[in-house]
Amino acid sequence: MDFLIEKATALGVPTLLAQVGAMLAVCAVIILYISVAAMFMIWWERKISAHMQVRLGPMRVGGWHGWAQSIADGVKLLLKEDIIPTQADKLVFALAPIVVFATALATYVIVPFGPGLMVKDLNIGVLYYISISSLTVVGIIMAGWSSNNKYSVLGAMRSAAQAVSYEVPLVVSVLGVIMIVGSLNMQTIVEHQAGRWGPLPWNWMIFGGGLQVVGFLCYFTAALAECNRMPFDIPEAESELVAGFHVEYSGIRFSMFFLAEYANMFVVAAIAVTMFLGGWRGPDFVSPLLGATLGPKVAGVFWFLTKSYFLIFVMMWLRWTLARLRVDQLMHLGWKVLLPISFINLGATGLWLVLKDMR
Amino acid sequence: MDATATTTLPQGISFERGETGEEMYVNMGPQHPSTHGVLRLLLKLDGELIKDCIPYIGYLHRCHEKIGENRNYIQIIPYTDRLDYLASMYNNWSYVKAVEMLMGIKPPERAEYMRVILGELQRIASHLIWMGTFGLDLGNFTIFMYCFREREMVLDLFESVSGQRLNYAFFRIGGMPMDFPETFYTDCVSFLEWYKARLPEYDRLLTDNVIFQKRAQGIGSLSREDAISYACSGPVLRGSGVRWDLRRNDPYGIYDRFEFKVPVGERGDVWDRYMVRRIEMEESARIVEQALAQMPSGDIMGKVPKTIKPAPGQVYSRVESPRGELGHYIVSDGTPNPYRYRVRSPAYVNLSAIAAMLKGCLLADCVAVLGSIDIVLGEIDR
Amino acid sequence: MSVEQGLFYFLAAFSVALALIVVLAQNIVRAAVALIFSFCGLAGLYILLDAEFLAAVQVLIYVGGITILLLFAILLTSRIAGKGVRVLNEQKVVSGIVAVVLMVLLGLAATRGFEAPAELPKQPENTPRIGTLLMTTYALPFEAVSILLLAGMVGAIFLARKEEK
Amino acid sequence: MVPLSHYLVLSAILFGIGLFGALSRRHAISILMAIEVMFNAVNLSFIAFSRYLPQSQMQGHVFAVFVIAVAAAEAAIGLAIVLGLYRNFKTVNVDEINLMKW
Repeated sequence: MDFLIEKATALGVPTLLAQVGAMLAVCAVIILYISVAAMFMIWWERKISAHMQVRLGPMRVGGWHGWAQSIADGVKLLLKEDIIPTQADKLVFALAPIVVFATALATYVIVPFGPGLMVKDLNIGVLYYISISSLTVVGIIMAGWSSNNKYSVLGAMRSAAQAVSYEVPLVVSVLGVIMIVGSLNMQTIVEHQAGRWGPLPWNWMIFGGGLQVVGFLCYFTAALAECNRMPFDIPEAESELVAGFHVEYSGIRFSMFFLAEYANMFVVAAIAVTMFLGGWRGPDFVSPLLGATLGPKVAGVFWFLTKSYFLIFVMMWLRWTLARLRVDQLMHLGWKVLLPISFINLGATGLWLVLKDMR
Repeated sequence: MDATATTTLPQGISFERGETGEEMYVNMGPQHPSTHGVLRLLLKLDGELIKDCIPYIGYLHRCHEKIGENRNYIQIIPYTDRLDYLASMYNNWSYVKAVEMLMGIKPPERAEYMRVILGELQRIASHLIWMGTFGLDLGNFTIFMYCFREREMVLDLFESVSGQRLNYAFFRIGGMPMDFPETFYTDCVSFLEWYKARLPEYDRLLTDNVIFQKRAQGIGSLSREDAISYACSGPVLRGSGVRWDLRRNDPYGIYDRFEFKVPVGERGDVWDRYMVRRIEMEESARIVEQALAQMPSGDIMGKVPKTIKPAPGQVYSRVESPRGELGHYIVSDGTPNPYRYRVRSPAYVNLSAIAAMLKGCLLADCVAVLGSIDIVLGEIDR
Repeated sequence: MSVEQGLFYFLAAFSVALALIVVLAQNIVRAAVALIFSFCGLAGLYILLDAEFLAAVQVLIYVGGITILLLFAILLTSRIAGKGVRVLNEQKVVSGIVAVVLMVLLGLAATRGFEAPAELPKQPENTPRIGTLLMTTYALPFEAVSILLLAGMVGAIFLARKEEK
Repeated sequence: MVPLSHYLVLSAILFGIGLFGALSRRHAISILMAIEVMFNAVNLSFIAFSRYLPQSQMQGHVFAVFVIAVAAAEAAIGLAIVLGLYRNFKTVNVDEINLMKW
């Protein structure tokens, strides 16, 4: 974004206008990316689940393997009547999907798509993500309560309990990486994972960079719970609570919840890639073709997206393989398994750092 | 805006009011993805903990028994299909057997073998649906599609025999209307081979999954004594540790000629009921194989009078359906219509034990317990 | 008026308006939702004050933690006040006068009492500085707060637990 | 540049609002929420002072961190007390809860 502002001011645009313009442009790009990527992910998930379940999935809309199915669904959802239950608290009901979607949007600010390619390189990058992602649950509770439906309220309460308990292991498991790098800045974390580790060409955090395998697994599990994915999708467990907090939503408001869910999935995967899997690092094979300015950026985006979408594929894989946990088992896993493990990981990392300094 | 206000209870029904005032009343159903039809459970919840549960039935009531009293004996057969629509063969069988007992007709041996083969295939199909939907209730969607794939094959076999895929109306009083088609034997054998190879696959996906085990073990327990006093039958009773299978304990037809295990559970929880059905799925395949091997040639229809008019009397016939003891009780007054016609449906009796199973469970367990009873509303509401 | 000033007045008005909703709303859930957005507005003000670490902590603890807890308690103890229920008690006139007087006094003190520096002093980077301060100058209060939190946790569990029957 | 006094006036306004709410709301959880507003008002002035006074070197931030930690503890215990009240009195309106001992 700073880059855009500089360019604009260099062309003689007033600073205020340049700032506002750059903000709007970046927002538009991100919203466009979220919508397109989420639609693609929905289609992808449907195809993956279908092929895992000896089905074919959508095959008709758009010709090749039903690629336009999600677009058709999206158009349908946009055109559907927006039903607000008479007994609902209309203001809160209308605000809730906006809150959920806006927080999903806001987390994209610190996603480092490539070298220098991020909306704003915040000093408190990781902390920013953690705090913003905790806002999602507010929207969920608003939705659940304002629908005035008992299933929604139950879903919202489950969601609140889940988010509060899984935020703790999520933060603690990330702390190991932050201690090693000594910074909360996303680009610094990626920079720290440069180089090689022994015979392996990667110095990623889960390899030589810090041996954060345990931290990675803890983070991934907690992150699955944070974005309500199977096996932790109890806030919207369809066989228990019908659809949980968004039972009463329809049309565009429902689609906002839906898009936000997939947008969150991508952010969670992107953060995991940045923190543990070397971010946008990978063999730069396009520089000879595109030149030294554009080449690394394209390669970075390519590797970043590849890694992120691989993690998303794993999330989908888990969803279609595992059964759902029960509420008490979820709490048990969060507080009595994940939290101790991530604390041990944190302690071990600290010890390792101290010993390394002494040597 | 009071989201947790108490539901107004129907007249004459009352929960004992709790002292804490924190309870919440939730209607689960009649439109709910996990009640397997139009069952309505009124749950009293404390947070997620189930304090009490009243099942409400009757949303699918069709006056089956009253209709039966106004039809003649042959006309009732197609109606019985609609009782337990996931195991129609057994409804036919139980009803036809009742009339045969009433009239003293003995169907020919080949017809008996056909009935066993079709019945056990039907048990496989019914348990497959149950396994799929049970997995779905606990959040595993994939097993559902896998089970439906195999069930489709069973339905293909049934279609080749009877021309129907769901409501067969294929049994006749005194025998069977037509023989198996030529292709049936090879198709059936190849299906059984395919099917037996799939069972370990289900185990890997469901039985061996730790999350699934944790969800199923130790919840919804029904003690041996309770199971007997609630008159439960079928896998629910066997899951509670009672070795009671009508095929073994009251061998009707030719069931004394086959070798099969009757699995029983120990603790009577959801897991035990799951394992009982899971093993029955193998045993049924064994029975079909034995029956195919032993199958004699000969008539398929016994000597039956032109008009079916049993002498005055009453009879109760029972078979072991996938859900338990399916019984038909018929009182004849010598006319072509039964004087009284009543169905003892196993799912209805088993469902009555749900409140005992659910005490102290969480809301999520409610779904698992309900799934483990394996209800079919067509049979419960009749 | 610069962007910063515009943002300040906007966020200030936003926070105050939502804080008013918090204390005056008929419906307590709406009050809690207003509180959430009021906290977010304050977090924006913190960012204007170059306190981005605290802004993130504000959102994390207040919005993600405390208000979720509040909402949870509201949902647990509902019989939420419907329309026409008195939300204020009979002290409202007195307490209103007290609050306004205090507001005026504090405001006078704020406008008269402090000389605004001509330009902003340079500030060290947020996170490391806070960390250093917590571990050096303020180590004892830090430990005291952690013990307080532990005691609070134990106390809350003890109070909220149902007595075994 | 926004002058320091503006932040302080804003803080005073928020504190007054919170005080009014804490004194005059009937619902126990509302009172807790009003107290949270007061906490935030104080935090705002801490941070504003810390930003504008050259000798501070971000010490105000540390105080704000402590305030937030204490507020978290206060909220947890306060809500536990509210739950206890609700369980025993079936109401959370503080002016109806006027018995010293139940």
